[in-house]
Amino acid sequence: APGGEAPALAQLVKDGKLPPLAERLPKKPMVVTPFENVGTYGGSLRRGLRGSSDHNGILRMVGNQSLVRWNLEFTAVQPNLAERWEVSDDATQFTFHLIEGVRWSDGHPFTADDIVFAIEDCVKNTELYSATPAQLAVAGKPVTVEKIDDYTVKFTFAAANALYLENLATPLGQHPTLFPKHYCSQFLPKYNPNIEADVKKAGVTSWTELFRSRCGDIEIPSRWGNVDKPTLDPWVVKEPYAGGATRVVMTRNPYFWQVDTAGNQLPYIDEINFGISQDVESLMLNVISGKIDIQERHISVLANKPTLSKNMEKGDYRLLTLVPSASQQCQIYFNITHKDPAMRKMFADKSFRQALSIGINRQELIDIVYFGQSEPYQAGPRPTHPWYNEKYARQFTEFDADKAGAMLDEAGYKKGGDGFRLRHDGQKVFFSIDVIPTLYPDLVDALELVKAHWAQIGIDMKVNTIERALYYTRGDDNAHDAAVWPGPGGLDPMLDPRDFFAFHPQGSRYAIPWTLWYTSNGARGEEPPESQKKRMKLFDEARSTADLDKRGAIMKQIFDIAAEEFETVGLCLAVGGFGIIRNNLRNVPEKEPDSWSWPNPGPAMPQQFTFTS
Amino acid sequence: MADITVTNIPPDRAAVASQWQLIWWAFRRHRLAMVALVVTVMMYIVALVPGFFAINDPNLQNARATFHPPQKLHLIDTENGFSFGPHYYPMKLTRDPETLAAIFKEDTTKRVDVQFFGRGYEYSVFGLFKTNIHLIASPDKTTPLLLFGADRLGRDVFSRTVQGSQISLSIGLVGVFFSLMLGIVLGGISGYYGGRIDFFLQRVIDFVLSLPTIPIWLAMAAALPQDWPATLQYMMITIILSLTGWAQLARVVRGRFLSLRTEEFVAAARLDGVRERRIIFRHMLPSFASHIIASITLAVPAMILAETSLSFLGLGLQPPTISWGVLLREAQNIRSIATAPWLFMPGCAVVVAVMALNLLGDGLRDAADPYNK
Amino acid sequence: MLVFIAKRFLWMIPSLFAVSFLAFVLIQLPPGDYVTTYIATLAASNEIVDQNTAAQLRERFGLGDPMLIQYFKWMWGILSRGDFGISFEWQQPVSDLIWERMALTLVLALSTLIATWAIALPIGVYSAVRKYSIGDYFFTAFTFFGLAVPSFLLALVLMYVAAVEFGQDVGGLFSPEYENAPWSFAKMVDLFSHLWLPVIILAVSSTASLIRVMRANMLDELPKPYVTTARAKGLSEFRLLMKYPLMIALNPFISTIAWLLPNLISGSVVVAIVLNLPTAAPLLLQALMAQDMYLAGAFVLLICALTLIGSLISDILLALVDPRIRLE
Amino acid sequence: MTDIVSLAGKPLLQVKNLTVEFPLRTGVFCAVNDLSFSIEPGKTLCVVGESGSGKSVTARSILQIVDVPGRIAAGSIVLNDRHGGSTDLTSLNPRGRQIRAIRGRDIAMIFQEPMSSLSPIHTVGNQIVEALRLHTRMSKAEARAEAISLLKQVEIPFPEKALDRYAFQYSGGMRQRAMIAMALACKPQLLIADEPTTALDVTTQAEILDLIARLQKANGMAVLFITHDMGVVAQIADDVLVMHNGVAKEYGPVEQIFHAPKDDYTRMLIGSVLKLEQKAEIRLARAPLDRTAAPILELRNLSMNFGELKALDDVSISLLPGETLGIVGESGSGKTTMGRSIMRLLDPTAGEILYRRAGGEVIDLATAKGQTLAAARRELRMVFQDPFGSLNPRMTVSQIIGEPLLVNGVAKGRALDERVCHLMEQVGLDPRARERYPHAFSGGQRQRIGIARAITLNPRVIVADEATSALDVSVRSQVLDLLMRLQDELGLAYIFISHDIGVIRYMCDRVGVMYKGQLVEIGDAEKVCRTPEHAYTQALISAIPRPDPRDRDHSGRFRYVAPDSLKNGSSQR
Ligand SMILES: Nc1ncnc2c1ncn2[C@@H]1O[C@H](COP(=O)(O)OP(=O)(O)OP(=O)(O)O)[C@@H](O)[C@H]1O
Ligand SMILES: Nc1ncnc2c1ncn2[C@@H]1O[C@H](COP(=O)(O)OP(=O)(O)OP(=O)(O)O)[C@@H](O)[C@H]1O
Ligand SMILES: [Mg+2]
Ligand SMILES: [Mg+2]
Repeated sequence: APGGEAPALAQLVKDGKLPPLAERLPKKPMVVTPFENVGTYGGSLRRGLRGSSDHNGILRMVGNQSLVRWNLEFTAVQPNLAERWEVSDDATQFTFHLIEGVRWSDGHPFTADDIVFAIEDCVKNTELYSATPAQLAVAGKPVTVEKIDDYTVKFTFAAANALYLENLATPLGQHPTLFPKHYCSQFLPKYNPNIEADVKKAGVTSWTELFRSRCGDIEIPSRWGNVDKPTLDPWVVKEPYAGGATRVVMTRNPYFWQVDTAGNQLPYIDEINFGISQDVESLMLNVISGKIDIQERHISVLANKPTLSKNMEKGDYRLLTLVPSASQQCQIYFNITHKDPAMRKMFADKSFRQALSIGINRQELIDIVYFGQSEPYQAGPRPTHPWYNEKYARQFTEFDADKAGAMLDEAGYKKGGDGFRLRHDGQKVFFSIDVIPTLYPDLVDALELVKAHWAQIGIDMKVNTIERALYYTRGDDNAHDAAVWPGPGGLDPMLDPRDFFAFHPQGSRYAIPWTLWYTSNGARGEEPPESQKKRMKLFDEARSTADLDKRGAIMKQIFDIAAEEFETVGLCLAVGGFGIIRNNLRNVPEKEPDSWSWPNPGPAMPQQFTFTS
Repeated sequence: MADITVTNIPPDRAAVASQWQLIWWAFRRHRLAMVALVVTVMMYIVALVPGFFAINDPNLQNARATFHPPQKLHLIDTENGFSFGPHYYPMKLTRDPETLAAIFKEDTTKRVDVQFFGRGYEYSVFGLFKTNIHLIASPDKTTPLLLFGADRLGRDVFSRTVQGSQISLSIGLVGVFFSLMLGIVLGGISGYYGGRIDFFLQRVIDFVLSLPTIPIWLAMAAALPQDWPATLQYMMITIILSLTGWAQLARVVRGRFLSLRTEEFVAAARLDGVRERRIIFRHMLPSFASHIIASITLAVPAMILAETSLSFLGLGLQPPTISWGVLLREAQNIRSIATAPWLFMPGCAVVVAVMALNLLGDGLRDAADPYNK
Repeated sequence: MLVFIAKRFLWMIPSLFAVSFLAFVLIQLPPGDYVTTYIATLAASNEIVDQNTAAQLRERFGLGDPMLIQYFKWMWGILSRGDFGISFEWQQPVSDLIWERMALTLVLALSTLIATWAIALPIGVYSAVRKYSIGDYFFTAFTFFGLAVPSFLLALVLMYVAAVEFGQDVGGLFSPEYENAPWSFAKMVDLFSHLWLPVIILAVSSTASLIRVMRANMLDELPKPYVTTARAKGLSEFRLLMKYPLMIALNPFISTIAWLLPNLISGSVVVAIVLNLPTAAPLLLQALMAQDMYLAGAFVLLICALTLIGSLISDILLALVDPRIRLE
Repeated sequence: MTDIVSLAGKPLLQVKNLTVEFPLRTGVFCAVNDLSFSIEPGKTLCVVGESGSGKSVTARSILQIVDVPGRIAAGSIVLNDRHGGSTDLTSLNPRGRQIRAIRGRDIAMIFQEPMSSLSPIHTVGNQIVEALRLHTRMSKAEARAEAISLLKQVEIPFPEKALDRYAFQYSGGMRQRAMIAMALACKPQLLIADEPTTALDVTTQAEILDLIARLQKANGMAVLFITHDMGVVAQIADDVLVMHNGVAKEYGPVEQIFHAPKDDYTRMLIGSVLKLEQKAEIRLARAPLDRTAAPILELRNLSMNFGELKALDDVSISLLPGETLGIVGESGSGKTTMGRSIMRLLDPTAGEILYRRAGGEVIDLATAKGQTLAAARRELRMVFQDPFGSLNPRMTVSQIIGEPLLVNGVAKGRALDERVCHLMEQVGLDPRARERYPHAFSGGQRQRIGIARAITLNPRVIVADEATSALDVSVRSQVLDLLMRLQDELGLAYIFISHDIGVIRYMCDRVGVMYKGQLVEIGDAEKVCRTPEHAYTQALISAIPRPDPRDRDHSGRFRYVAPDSLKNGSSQR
């Protein structure tokens, strides 16, 4: 039976301003099973953004309409705009069958042409994207996309790309469905001979600028800055995210292509209202006083929990539990490739790192900084993950100051007159650890404790609190002694293996030059040792292995090697965050993964969230 | 000359009184200012040897004392019989499993007596020698005395406040001093000579004034060598800030000097053969002393607080350095307001310091005012 | 006088150039550039940007040019076309972003200024005339409080109380219904009904210091013979104070006009962030943090211009109030 | 202490047992002690007495404007106003409405130091208009017209223009007259005039006294007149109060005081007047001046313009070593301007100021700079016309007097202190008061501080601008004698600007007469005083009041009107 539509839309249909529902929906619209019950239409959902570069706060809520999506458990990829697909055995060809009759938010049909346009004309345009985004290139070559028919497209990669479907489900996989051809083609010289005139009229300097400001990109603010750009999202921009904005308002997409089990067009909620707070505290205030309907972003630090719990009744909300996808709360990266040979020698000394690791009283740290909500941990997938590696995760986490001292003595770091140890060259052992206090205040607290622990075993360390840009610059210049960062890869070890080997040029801070070597295929950086090279090869292999078990086997090898090498020192398992949901907001799972790859709460499908009166 | 009818100070002594003595005598009569002076001196003594006045190691984190509320110091014990002497009761911690909120309850069965000049953690005095004697010490190391409560890491807020006074009461002064010197000299020159010198200096001042501060802070924070200790870095920032701060004072001084320089007594000083520097400082400046004293006493708290704002922006001092600004910054959140208001105790220290300095300034002003009786 | 003003206006041109150039340099002084911060943001969400891409981005934004060339290109754009350049972060022309914010900032700054002076001057005079009276002690206590409490803490506490105890919405400058509405009378009214809280918070500390300074200066002027003369005429104490010592005691205040506006803009940054005000300061800070050069540069340029104009106004007022300066 | 019985009818003001105290750090100082007197409508009470004897404090007490920390410790001041009511002024709140209504309207006051008593930032006109509008119902325009007429009455040239100028653009005498105009604005019942004519030349003074007399007649205004000029006392007083050390030494009708003084102090005072009638004894003992010596200071065609106004117009004069050159002239004629030009406090528009240094080297002060100027200034000193303004209010007297010694490295520490004490004693000040600030002195005391400062450095030339105008006759002769002794010791040369022909005669070798920026006559003091050549000088001499109450005949007095200013009235000022 034909389902319902929002009263406001029904009115528009009645006034003849909008085609009837049946014409707006695909023949076989995607049916979404509501989390609890079939909802009712109406309401405006309030959520907070922080400052002017929180575009991902919007993305997580509305912008997840890719070809595929994650399931709620973050374990499998499910159909989305593609109702089904085929993958070639060598994992180089992916053929997607689109839902027929899906329309862009302006009513224009969405077809294979749009996807071909998005990839071939936009993403692969070197003026627009000087390098093809990592997801869409394998072995240095970009993907090729062909239209088979109006509703079928084929992606061909130069080499195996076994992870492509998972990648496609992450936010960074949204390129194929990002650019409506009928709208965005007007900003490409290829389709618009008069582009120069338009550029001038818009007051910008080049067509690429014009394109970016009109059609945006996955992760830039201007994606939400243009009310005219058609999208496939449940809500479309009504009040844009512009430089001076104090809020962003999104209103329902009348052509949204999903229905609930009763055939009612989604979304249930009329409007999403993102208030922009410059400061977290005012966001906290809004939460406490019940002016926010769902929020976990920015407020989820553990330290806020007592306050938020205390005010549950006042703010009329319940708590939402976030399952961390990260592995490590605080990973210490000693710079094994330090510019100063003496420092390098010290950090590269495995027993030095091991001694320092057992010199940390992790339990105390967890009790103080993390309210006892964690456990000592080194690295690797979380204990719940099938690839969990006990040795990698737990070795050298047992606090034993005496043993640490003995190990250091043995390794030749003798105590000097002032109780601090000396390096082999006679200099005092001293290094600083970079940390960004504004981003991760808890890490500063943790390091303070570590500093005290290490002082007891004769190691002098400085907690170097610096500003974000400087943190990165020091990393890029390989100028840091050591740094800390939460270690990813707890639930999604394939997506960011920065701790497992020198993979991430900004993230694998223990050996930035090796990562450069890896990402540039040996052209730049510094050649890593064998064990690293081996892991790099293994990872490339895993990436192109479609079979999940085989892939797991390869990855486990990597973890074994990494455990043996013991390059990073972890403190404790990443701590789960939490959020709040107003009591009258239903159909929201009360437990969800917390990850960029599973950009919560998007995969929980906000389009089926609904207000009870 | 008429006779002095009543004399309460021997004329001899009165006759040789220097102006400083006069000011001191006048100052001494100002009771509030005397109190302020005593408070200020005491604060600086504390700032000199904070270790002695602290009770617990200000950096010591304590898992059992996170958000520990302030402890009451009792004098009379009625729980365990009846006895005198300063003591406190340790608090028992339980945690709400759901909200993770800590619940503390005084355990009156145990009693800890406070020691004076007892032994505690080791600290160094002026970097010369180390000792562990404290004004107040608690013999019970497991349940420390937390007069102002504890922060999120269980650190003793009282000891931290005491420790923070060191930086807050010293570094700001350096900046104030610099801007004062520069401001008076350049403003004085500008206003005293007027004309072309004034025009030129004013353009320089305009230039400095119109340099926006935020980019300067950011640039500065980044440009300073990272391996400097935080305090040295911060001192540089305050000095550099004062390099722009002087311009404000300079403009004010100059405006006043422009009017003052036409006064006859300035002409008279010139005829006395007084050199320009002395005219500016000795003859003209005192006419402006009230304003300057007011500015200084205002600038010092401003500096203490500027540090909070700076650390808010991720500049300025950062923990683990302890200063009042840092402590306040750490308390700047809804959490503290709602659940741990004692974290604002450093704010009270600021209030006391500001009060003392300002009352001191008032007293000085009055004492230096010839029209004051 | 007119010649003087004209001369000063001419001098503003080189000053503006000098200041804007220095500001331009300052903005770029922190390590890295916009691309670095952009990469940093992407890295925080795990996207990899390799060095090739970074270089190409720099080229696109013109960051590869030497600083001097960047500066002159930018200046030329402003002078020839009134074009302040493009904000890297927003991919929007800078002039679209700054004007409304600047206007709101000015409204806020001027309201604060008026509030400050309107409160501080009378109280300062009162405190001086009734030195060590109960009233003086009361105001003194108030000023100490105002001086010692950081304004953003005050903001936070007030917001907390308003939000939690009274359920009042206090952040921002507009009610939701007016937020993106075009300017109208109703919107103005709404603006002013939101303005009081930030104005109070911003005014507290400056009011406090102004009171102290005013009091000190008045105390100096009060015993002067010309005051006695006026008193002997039978002038009422109030009119006498207003006309004679106050005018002279105002001298230092007039000098401060020069930097009032820029000070309010920079000084309000933290409060504006906490209170979520759509003023220039947070955007400026964000632009600076992100090294969004032209956006930051445009703000800085405007602030400089305001300062220079302020200093001119203050010089003119100084001369108007005091004939000894004027008739030199 | 003479007890006074009311002289006739009901007095306008009755002061009884007034005591005013200043609590000082060193004790309580009693400036006025148990003073009683009364004034009747239409009458003039002159108060004379030693400098620092409490005259000004008494005057201020009447209006309740004694400087802090002074306080009226005892006594009453009863004002019986026109309408028959009487108020004890001491019982009124000094800030209250009642006393305010009396100030300015019933009792107006001319302050002793007009130079500092006018607001520096308001036009003179503004301040007069204010006084008018405060107590009368005049419109702005009316008040302005009235102010112009007042200025005209006090002989200020071009009153329309003068109204819109500032006090610092006025000469000393002009400021004083502006004060007078302001006080007279509301036609008070009682005028308190605290040495109102010290800065006025005798011709102007005579006009002002006439003006006051006219008002007295017309409105029955009573006058409390404080002065040192016994000539003036003799001319205008009905009663005289002689004060010394805060107490009344003698109180009685003018005839009695002059011709049958009872008190020693009064006798001494009158004696001093007579002393000043002649040439100084010291000078009589001197060898005649060497007129052939090279002049130590020579002005050549000196001009000084303030905008259009020619304050000095082509003045040439020379000063011999050891000579005392008197300068007299109408108020506003450029005397101070000349003195200040010599000290290079003003940059002359044209002309030369040649100064011959001890070594014989000649410097043109008009163009000298830097080191040369500084060195010359050590040898040239000045006593300012405005004693209050020229003393730094934030330095103690000992610092002020010691400053030149200190900065020129002459003395330090104890030695400096001793020098300062000695200097103060020389000018008749109590050294014990040296830690006080200038505002705590009387007008005459301040003037002596200025003199002490001028003689510290053993200079070669002193320009004394009305240096003794605020001193009572006895102190004045004492100070003049001191100056002459110094002259003998050091070979000093003086340029002595004064209105007091007595002083000129007593002290000066030659005298120059200035009129509207020009030097109209110069010659031997004796000769100029006795047989003046220029018509203006003759007028000047004719206007000198005689210190004898029986000799109140003004018929001999006449005014000089410049012929050219009749023709083209717009020329100057
Ligand atoms: N504020 C003050 N503090 C202390 N002493 C003061 C103060 N004002 C005046 N005196 C003293 O009071 C005495 C009387 O002063 P007053 O001004 O009345 O003298 P005077 O008779 O007017 O003298 P002159 O003729 O010199 O003006 C002086 O000795 C002076 O030093
Ligand atoms: N700074 C000034 N600006 C403008 N005019 C001035 C200034 N100083 C003095 N004058 C004018 O110059 C003229 C001469 O003034 P000066 O002070 O030399 O007179 P004086 O002879 O000393 O008079 P008095 O005897 O009244 O002191 C006066 O008309 C006065 O108004
Ligand atoms: Mg007197
Ligand atoms: Mg004169």
